Amino acid sequence: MTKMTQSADSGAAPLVEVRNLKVVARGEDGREFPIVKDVSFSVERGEVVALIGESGSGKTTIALAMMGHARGGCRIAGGRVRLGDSEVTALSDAGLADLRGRRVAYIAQSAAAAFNPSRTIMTQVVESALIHKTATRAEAEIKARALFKALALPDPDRVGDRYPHQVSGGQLQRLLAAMALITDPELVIFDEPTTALDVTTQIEVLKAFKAVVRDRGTTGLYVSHDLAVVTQVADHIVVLRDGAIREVGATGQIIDAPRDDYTRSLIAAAEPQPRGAALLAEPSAPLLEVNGLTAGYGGVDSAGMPYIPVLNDVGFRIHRGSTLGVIGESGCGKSTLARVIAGLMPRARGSVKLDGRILAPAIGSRSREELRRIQIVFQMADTALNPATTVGKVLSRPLAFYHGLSGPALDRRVAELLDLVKLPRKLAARKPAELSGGQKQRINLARALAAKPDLILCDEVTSALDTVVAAAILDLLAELQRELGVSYMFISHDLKTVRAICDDIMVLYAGCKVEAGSREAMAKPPHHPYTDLLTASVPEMRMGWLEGAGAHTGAFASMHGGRVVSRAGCAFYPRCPLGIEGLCDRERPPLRPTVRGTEIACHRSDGDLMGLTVHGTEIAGHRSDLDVMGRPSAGQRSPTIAATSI
Amino acid sequence: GGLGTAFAAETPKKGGRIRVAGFSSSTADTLDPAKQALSTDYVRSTMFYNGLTSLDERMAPQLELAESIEHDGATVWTIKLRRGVQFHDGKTLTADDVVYSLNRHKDPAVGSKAKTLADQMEEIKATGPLEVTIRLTGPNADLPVILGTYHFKIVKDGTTDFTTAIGTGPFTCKEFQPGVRSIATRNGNFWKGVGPWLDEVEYFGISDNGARVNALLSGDVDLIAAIDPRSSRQVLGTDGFAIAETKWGNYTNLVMRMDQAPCNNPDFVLGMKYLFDRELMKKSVFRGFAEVANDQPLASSNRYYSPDIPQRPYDPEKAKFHLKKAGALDSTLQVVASAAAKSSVEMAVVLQQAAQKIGMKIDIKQVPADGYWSNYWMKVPVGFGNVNPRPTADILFNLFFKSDATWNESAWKDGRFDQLLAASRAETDEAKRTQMYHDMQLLIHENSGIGIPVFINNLDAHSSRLKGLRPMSSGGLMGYGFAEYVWLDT
Amino acid sequence: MNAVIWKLLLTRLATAAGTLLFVATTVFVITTMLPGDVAQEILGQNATPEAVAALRSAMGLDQPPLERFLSWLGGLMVGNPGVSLVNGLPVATLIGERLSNSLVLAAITAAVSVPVALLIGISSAMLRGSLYDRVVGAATIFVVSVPEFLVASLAVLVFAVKLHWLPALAQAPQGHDLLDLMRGLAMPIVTLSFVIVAQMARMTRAALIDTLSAPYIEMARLKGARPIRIVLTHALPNAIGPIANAVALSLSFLLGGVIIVETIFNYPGIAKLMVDGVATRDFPVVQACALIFCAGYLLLVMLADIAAILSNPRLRHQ
Amino acid sequence: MMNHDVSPPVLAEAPPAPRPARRLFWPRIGFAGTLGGSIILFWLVMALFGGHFAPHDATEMLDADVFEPINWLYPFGTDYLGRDILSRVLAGARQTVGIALAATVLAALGGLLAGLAAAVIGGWFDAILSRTLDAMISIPSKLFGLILVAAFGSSILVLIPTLAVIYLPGCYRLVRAAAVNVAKLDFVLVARARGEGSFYIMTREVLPNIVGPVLADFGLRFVYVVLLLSSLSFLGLGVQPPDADWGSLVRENIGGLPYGAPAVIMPAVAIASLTISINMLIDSLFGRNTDRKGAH
Ligand SMILES: Nc1ncnc2c1ncn2[C@@H]1O[C@H](COP(=O)(O)OP(=O)(O)OP(=O)(O)O)[C@@H](O)[C@H]1O
Ligand SMILES: Nc1ncnc2c1ncn2[C@@H]1O[C@H](COP(=O)(O)OP(=O)(O)OP(=O)(O)O)[C@@H](O)[C@H]1O
Ligand SMILES: [Mg+2]
Ligand SMILES: [Mg+2]
Repeated sequence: MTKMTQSADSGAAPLVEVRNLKVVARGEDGREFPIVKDVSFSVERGEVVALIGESGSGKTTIALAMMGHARGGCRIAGGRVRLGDSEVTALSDAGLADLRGRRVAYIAQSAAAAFNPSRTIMTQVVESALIHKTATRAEAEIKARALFKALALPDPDRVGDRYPHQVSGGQLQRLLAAMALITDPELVIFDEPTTALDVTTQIEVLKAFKAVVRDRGTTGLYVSHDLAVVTQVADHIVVLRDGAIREVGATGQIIDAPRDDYTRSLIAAAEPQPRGAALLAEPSAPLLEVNGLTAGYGGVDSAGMPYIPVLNDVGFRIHRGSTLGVIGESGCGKSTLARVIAGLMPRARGSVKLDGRILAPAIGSRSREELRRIQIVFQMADTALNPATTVGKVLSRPLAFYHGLSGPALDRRVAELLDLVKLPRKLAARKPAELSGGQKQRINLARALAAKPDLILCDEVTSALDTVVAAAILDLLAELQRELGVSYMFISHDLKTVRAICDDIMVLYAGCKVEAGSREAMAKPPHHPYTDLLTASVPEMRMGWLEGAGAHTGAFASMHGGRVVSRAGCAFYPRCPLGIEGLCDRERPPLRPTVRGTEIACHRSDGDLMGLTVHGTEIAGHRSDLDVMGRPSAGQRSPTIAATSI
Repeated sequence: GGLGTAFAAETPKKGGRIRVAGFSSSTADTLDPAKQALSTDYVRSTMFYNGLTSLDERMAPQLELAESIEHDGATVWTIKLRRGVQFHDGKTLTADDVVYSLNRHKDPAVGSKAKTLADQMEEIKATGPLEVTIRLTGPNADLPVILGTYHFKIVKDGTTDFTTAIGTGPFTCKEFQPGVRSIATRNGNFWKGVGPWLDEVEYFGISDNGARVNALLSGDVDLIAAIDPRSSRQVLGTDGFAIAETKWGNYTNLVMRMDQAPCNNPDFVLGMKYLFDRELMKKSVFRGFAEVANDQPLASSNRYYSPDIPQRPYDPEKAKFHLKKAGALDSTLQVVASAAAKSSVEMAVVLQQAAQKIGMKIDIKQVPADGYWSNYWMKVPVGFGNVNPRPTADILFNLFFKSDATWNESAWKDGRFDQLLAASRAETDEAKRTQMYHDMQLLIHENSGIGIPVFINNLDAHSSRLKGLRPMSSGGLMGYGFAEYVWLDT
Repeated sequence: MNAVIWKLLLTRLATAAGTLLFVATTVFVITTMLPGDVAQEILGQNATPEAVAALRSAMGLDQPPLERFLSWLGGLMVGNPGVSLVNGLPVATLIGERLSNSLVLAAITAAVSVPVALLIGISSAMLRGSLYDRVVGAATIFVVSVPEFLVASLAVLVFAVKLHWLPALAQAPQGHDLLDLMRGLAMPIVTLSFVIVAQMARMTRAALIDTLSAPYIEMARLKGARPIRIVLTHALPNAIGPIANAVALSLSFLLGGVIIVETIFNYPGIAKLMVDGVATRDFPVVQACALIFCAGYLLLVMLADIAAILSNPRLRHQ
Repeated sequence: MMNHDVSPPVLAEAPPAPRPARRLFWPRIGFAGTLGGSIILFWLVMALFGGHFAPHDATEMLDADVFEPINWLYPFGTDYLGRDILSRVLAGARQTVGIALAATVLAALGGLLAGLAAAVIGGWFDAILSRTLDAMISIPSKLFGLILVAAFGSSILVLIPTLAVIYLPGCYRLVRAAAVNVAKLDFVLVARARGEGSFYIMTREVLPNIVGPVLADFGLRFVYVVLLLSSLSFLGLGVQPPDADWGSLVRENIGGLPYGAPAVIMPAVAIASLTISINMLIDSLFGRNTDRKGAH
């Protein structure tokens, strides 16, 4: 195993040493199979090592092994893990309890799940400090607030009094980090801390993490499948596949001169190559036509409008065999849109036409054929699978239901589907609980494909996948489109991917359509300020990008709550560098065509928008003249800037 | 402990408080003599009220509130009342109270249990401040006995509210909660002068036999009514406790409706009577605390009991013969039993066993105690009844065996019996009367559709500290009148 | 108290009214359908047709059922549940003391059995699969599966008859100090606890085990929290919903289901009152009792749901 | 976390997929389960052929004393009428196991269907059903019993449904509580979006995920049914003398308690043995390895 001589203080023994780690899992049939095979690596003090590999490659499992923990149904079968002077794998339960949360802390893959819903955030953040008696409650809380500040959390003094469901996903993720850091552990494990976040949030979280790690000299183990992200934070990278190590090296080396060809494929896939425009795109009548769609949650008022409005007058068309990309940050209403189209949620206004025929709002009144033709792939991979049934059954049902398949024919088709989504056939006998996040996602996709639909609503199908598998899935989608002329509504918060595969793109912000147009037209400015922000936020696989990006994205990515906007105004106004007081905060900008043939909802002229290309200087320029217009200065508005300057 | 020890006579001591548990209590508990249904009520009414007469050990009437009773032809009766008897509230007893008390029973709205008996008193009027004259519809020598029964206790003129009891009895009512308890305290100026001995009696019901016995043995109560024979061993096995057995002629009888198949066939009825294994019933159902009966309702303790009717034995052969003759062997017979009719279920099981031996199939249909009397009793072809002894054979026969009696349980019609009954009532010559009763018993024994296998003795249990308890053939707990006579040996 | 709770309260009260009316009607129908009526039951063996008829009209039973029901209902509306048919006492007075007796018994039993059940449930959830867990599990089942009249009789036999430690009969709580009360009610309480502990314990265990497999529990473990802490501060708060529900169901039994205990210990409670009422077809009494049971049940269930909401911030802050 | 008014291991364990099932079932039962299973089996056999093993006629009053202690002739002693208890317990197996099991199954199935339907269909259906059953819970079982005897007379055919009706609401509540939370999950939405009928969703999507709590409840409910059975028999609705279910055996021999008669102990033991083993079996089938949920 390569010793990492590049690390800061060579000579001293590495903080973490993993030797021939083996983890096995018990399947339904009680037989055990390896999920981590003979893994060895080490982590020097003060450096960040990344575990990278496809979903299901055992990253989480290894990470947990660092704390001597194995998930239910799994167990550490061999090898040793040393942390500082203690043999983690040899520790007693009590010993482990002393270790966990004190010397090594864990930031889980899904923050939402990691917080106890019934206790305030503060109590949970300071808990480990109290358990290990590193501080009195008062001290711990003071420290926690400091951390909140450092992690660029809004309202650091009071956010602790809230309950988990009262803060956004990105914030939870950072709070989870605070929870981990409260005891100044020697080792912090980040398990895909940003995978669930949209790019704009991701950037802030990454910057926050990096700052904190740097300031505290914490040693980190960073688990991710996203090379671009890892490039920003890691000193060394460990490439995993099927629970075994493929390559270990310094970040730079892995990126620029990968030795292992799997690594190469990862890197190659990182930049999704654009696919040719759909074949029979324009001429034909639209397959799906949506007009003036308005919907929301929490019941409807007398006027039939929802109490919690989410979608606001959204309209678009999808042509047979083409793909519409829907993009926007978390919570902007993407999934809601999909649900409404699928008939899972009532619509308050507007119409949905399939092949020119209006679709009934509720499933109940749609024909089985209509239902078959539109399939939805849910975002939450794990809740979308019945934990009680095997993958095989999950896939068989639609086949039997829509196409009346049975017997060997059925089994064959199931196997084919598994192949299609690049999963081993043996998974058919497993239950969802035994699949990794990404594997579940692919099962969901396969289930949708089983129906042979005309339109698939893909809600973040690739977000949880590593570049290779993601690329494979995207290829698969394209292939199906070519062969069967399937159409997609491709929901994502990853602009890069959307740009690569979609014929048309629609940008949502707070439930409103802020920009839309064909891929080509969308390639060049003018853009809606929000689209610009998105573009700028997509991480690039180049070291130091994050720092560079910080300059401007940070500048207005996080001006949450800085300004107020009436419901009638432009939702983006509070974060907009070009916002015009008295106009943008009063009137909602109408959709207007642009010189490039796209539509944009903005009061600013194409000219103004043209000016807004992604360069710190220009933004600064803008800001200064905005300040002339008497708005609070950036310094106050942007916590991130404050954070980076501690 | 031991049987009968409590009956030894000693000189009574005054004072003390006892707790007594009857075998039932419900919200139907009442202080209205007319409405009394259960022994619990009788106990209370004998504590708080008096009758014109009362019945002694042998059910013979003794004068109580009446000073003298005269009659001509047993039809018109003149009753003189004691002077200076006071109700608990100080009012002195007058003829009006008596007239009111007796007349109440005839008013349907009162819902008196004794209405049928009272109806024969055609006219009741006060013929003086302390004299009442009663004219009957026909001669009845037994009126003094009837007046001694529980329902004819004397209440104050015009009483309609019976939430408490204002009587002339040995105890005054301190507390009464239906279905919970009643507390009686000694009546300071009780007209009899002697007794009662106890300062206070707390009386309530514990319907569960085991609980009742345990309450006694744990010292929570001093006297309990009607224990299950099976508990006798437990009580006698613990020293400091005793059992008082009362032979009183209560019986649970097999009722065969002679107006319905299969009982309309005399052979069937006779066969069933032979099928009673009376000894076994006495042994295993009543643990010996019973008296083998002979299919007629008068127990040996009764003064008209006829000793010379041959005892009908348990005779499977004869039974088989008759039942075969009646063609009952090859059909299944359904017998209805219920907890309402004491021990009828067990008796049915014994019967079933015997039947099995002679190849006859009996299905026992156990039905709820609730509503048994209104829904099953005397309605099903073969079922059970349970009859408490009546103060006089005349009343008993009139109620249960006269052809047109409402409760002619077996729908048995026998002209000769009816004549004898009518005659015996008017008959004042004791010897002749006795003979008539003997004949009637024979008729019942031979022909009626009633099978009476055993007379069930009543077992009360008490702590040996409690003295003065004597058996009374009118019922357990000294014919429910224990309170006035018992005393505590401290 | 917040909006959610108020909303729940209001809707519940509304539906409760409906449910109670439903119960009243059903019970009335049943009681009228039952063969034999109060007149017959009062007269018992002496029920000659004419006597019964007379008594009926005297009691006003000869009016059409609907009329009787409506007049009863009208009375109830103005807070008068009518008078008992068998002894003419106002139902209110009949129920009054007995109800408080029942409530006292129920309250103390709850106070004893709920903690015990929670203790059992929690401990066996923590040690699930262990020998302790299995033994305790079997024990609780054993305890329920022994008929309560057997338990009660045995208890009396041992503690009252043999050892003379406790009274065989339960005293109704009247002016006793708490100690007497406990002594007097010890055995009824134990007997009743036997009946209800098992269900609560099992549900607690199940609910806890369910929450114990949540990711945030794993997280707590990774924070180095010890098992006790994990169960008490992390799992329990999230399991309150189902536990409260189980507790409510079990406790609702304590009002109506205690007939055996009341009989054996001669404790004048409301269950026995109702059974008497049924036996004598005294429908105003039966009605009143049934309504009380139903109301008690609904109340408990509602409290359980409120507990569930309060324990769940997401619901609390809607 | 609304899925927290679910009781037991809702999403935890579920029956294994059909194909692998046969191979996998046994290893999971474990010792306790096997023990429980075999005791149940024993009683089932007794329920069917108990009569043949009985040393005496279960109904004959032998000329033995009543409440005899354990002895060679009468292994479990004799009852309050001097009948052989062993024989009566064996004979009672048929009544108890047969009726109680049938009734419990009926109640469970009814509650299950109603509960699932309420959860899946929801809306008014749910509201009305819930209120009605709430009301039913609070109508005392004695009234039910009485009215049913009165209406249909007493026979096993009436008894079983009666018991079922009395216990259905409780089961319903539990099932509904569990099902409501499952029905909210995405995979149910998926099924709806596919156009599946309510019945399919109830039985295939929701049911497998609440099997655990349902069965755990079933075990306990069975106990209650056994006990209620005896008190109904006492009312006259139900098993008719001379036969007797175990509960009734205890009841009719309770008088033997002061004499420590096995006549009262043994039937109680029989009840306990059966109920405990049923619960042991269920626990070992579904109560265990709920900890498998960990993986994400
Ligand atoms: N409880 C379990 N039982 C059986 N197999 C399991 C269990 N948990 C995980 N696995 C398997 O172990 C492998 C590694 O899982 P793990 O969660 O470590 O992958 P991962 O790299 O974290 O994937 P992802 O990026 O999707 O989170 C996967 O193939 C998964 O199917
Ligand atoms: N069941 C619900 N009740 C109330 N509000 C909801 C509900 N589900 C979602 N919302 C809100 O509706 C808005 C849109 O939700 P939606 O899931 O469509 O966002 P999204 O674009 O899919 O975000 P993400 O990228 O995180 O999936 C969010 O603000 C969310 O808080
Ligand atoms: Mg993972
Ligand atoms: Mg979404």
